Amino acid sequence: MKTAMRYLLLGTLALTAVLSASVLAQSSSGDEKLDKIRAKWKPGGAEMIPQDVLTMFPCHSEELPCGKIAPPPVEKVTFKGPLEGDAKRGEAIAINVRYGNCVACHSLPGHEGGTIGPSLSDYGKRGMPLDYIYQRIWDVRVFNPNAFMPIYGPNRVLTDQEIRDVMVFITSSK
Amino acid sequence: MANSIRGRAEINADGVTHIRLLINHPMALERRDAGGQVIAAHFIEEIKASHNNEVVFQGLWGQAVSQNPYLSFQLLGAKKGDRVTIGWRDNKGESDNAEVTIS
Amino acid sequence: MQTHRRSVLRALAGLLFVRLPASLALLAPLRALAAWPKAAFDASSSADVLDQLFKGKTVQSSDAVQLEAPDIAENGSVVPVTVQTSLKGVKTVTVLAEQNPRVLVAQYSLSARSAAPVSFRLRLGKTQDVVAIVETEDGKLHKASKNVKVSLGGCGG
Amino acid sequence: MKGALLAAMLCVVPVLAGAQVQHDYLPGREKVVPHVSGDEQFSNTYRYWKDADAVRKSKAAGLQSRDVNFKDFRWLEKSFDGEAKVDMGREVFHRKAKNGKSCASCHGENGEKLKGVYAKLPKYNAKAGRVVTGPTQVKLCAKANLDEDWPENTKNNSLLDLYVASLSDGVPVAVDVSKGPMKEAFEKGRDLYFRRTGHFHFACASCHTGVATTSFLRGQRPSTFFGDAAQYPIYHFPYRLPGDDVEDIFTLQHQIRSCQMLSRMLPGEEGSPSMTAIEVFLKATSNGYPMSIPTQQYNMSTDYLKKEAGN
Repeated sequence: MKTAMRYLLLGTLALTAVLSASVLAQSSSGDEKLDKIRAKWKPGGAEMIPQDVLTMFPCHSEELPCGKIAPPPVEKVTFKGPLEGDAKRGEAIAINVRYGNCVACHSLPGHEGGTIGPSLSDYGKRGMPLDYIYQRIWDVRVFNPNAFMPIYGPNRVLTDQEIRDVMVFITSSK
Repeated sequence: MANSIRGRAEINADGVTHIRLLINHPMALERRDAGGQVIAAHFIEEIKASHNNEVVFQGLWGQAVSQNPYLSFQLLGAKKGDRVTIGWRDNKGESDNAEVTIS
Repeated sequence: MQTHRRSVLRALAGLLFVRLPASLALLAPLRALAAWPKAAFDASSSADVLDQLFKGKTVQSSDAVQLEAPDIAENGSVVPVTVQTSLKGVKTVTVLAEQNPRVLVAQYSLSARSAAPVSFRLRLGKTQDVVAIVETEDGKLHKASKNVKVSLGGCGG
Repeated sequence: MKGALLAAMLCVVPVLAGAQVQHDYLPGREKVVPHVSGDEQFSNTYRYWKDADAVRKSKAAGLQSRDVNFKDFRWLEKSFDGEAKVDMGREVFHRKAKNGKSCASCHGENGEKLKGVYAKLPKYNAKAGRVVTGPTQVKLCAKANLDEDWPENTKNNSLLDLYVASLSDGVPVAVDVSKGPMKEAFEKGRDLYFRRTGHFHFACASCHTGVATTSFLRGQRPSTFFGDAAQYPIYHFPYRLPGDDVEDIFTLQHQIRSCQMLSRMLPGEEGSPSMTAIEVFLKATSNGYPMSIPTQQYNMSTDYLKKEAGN
């Protein structure tokens, strides 16, 4: 009974989150989903992502409403230049386990990381087009639907500016 | 801190006793709380093993020894059924001791 | 400075002795047991620790001492370490973690009735050299060291 | 510019009431069979670690390195710390309840009647009308026969769970998923394992299959899921989940929840149908692999170093 109540509560939370995201219009960044997440959680700190943020996304459940949330649609984006950002901030985002955590799978300039993804230590030398990098971070499924990489854009893991900061950082290596 | 020591002492064919100890202790590092106040460390400073009223082994520990410490060493000149006394004392003056029978 | 430190030590040793619980004090101390050397445990450099414990005697690297520890520690808060030696007449075994805020980790005193290998687990703040120093009856100091990489988990576990 | 871009990208998560949702899956789930040898279709490292002998031989032949062997010696060596917990579990097993009975009253002085039982869990429990895991079985049994409240994730439950599991040490895992509710649970668990969820849009399989298991995740090497469950409940120090009092014993349910939390998925409820299904899937894909209890999560002794180096 207690469990059922909890599911109900979680479900209501998820539903409210979803409904309000579609109904409410105004917020500080102009992006309700992002505002909703960031209002409840500040990434990069000691706190782990809270449960009421996680119920906004599909979950491992046949019982909870979040188990019936469809995956976020693939988002094709275009990058508008110029690339401006803070490499220091980008680095902090990329190496923090509760932020971008790029380093879990990639080696980065100045940081030995995982080997699941390709090393980005000398990424700046490769001269990859910025719109390609931007799309890859925003939603990698455009290139490979089965890629292991998180979808930073559609799920608002990172903001547009945060992605730019990370781009400045990884392309800074010469 | 009663019953904090779990130990095993096994003698082999060459008469060497292998002693393994596990002690239930927080071994807390000195740290600061959210308000910047220092929270004192709490750790075992000394551990001793005696056999036949003779101290045969002594360990002096600092804060870097892991929580719930593990220690193993070898004892010579003992026989099966003998008892080894283990005792520890921490920086707050707490202590415990226990006997381990050689098997 | 040295004298001052030693007198502090002596005073501390006195305090510690008083604090010894009866159960421990009853054990007959056959060998001269060392008191807990506060200054050495508080020292933040290897040189200071060696100065405190061995009065600056020279330390020689030796193949007769083996320090076993993992190349990569999966968890810096429990790093298993074993010190083994083929040397005879071992008096003490000392373990240092050179990059920890407090360098001295542990010192073990052996008698004629106890022997290496000595195993225990320690905390490493970051990737660094762990050093074992074996002191023999003749007063010589023999050293072995091993670099232990403290790995960071990809998912923070 | 930025406003327009964001507006274009603004997506609303649709909830389709009643309708079947099309989930995202990583490829490969149809290849999974309920046996440890199924790993040949994935990381294909099973031959190196299929038993202690295989590990030793491949080491001696220089075939095996840490690059391919993630079922290394810590999985095969008994944990000294874990044994202390097993001893504590044995004490709980013999502790008399108010009605004068203990676990030993029915299960035998040394748990003789429970030998090999844990290797077959999770199992369909007709009385409860559902598939139950080890800790849930402990809870139900303690309530029915001793009138003790020992729910999952509490000290006595975890200690007993570990003790009972230790009675199956060395027994090959044998979870029957050939029919009925167990078959359903296995298939559901397999689906969930490969389904992408959460903030990162990850599946369990993102890290714990094929490519990832032979690569580094920063300093860690993710394991293939085949064979893993044979080591659970595991001694896991010094990590525990918030709110638990479990004596550093990590059950499979803990492990799943811990993975979910760290990879930004909603952690499931202990014993819920979905979490049980994932456990059934993990345990059944260890079928044929010997249970090793108690073992530990981290290398906590240097014994394994010698064994890796030589013989």
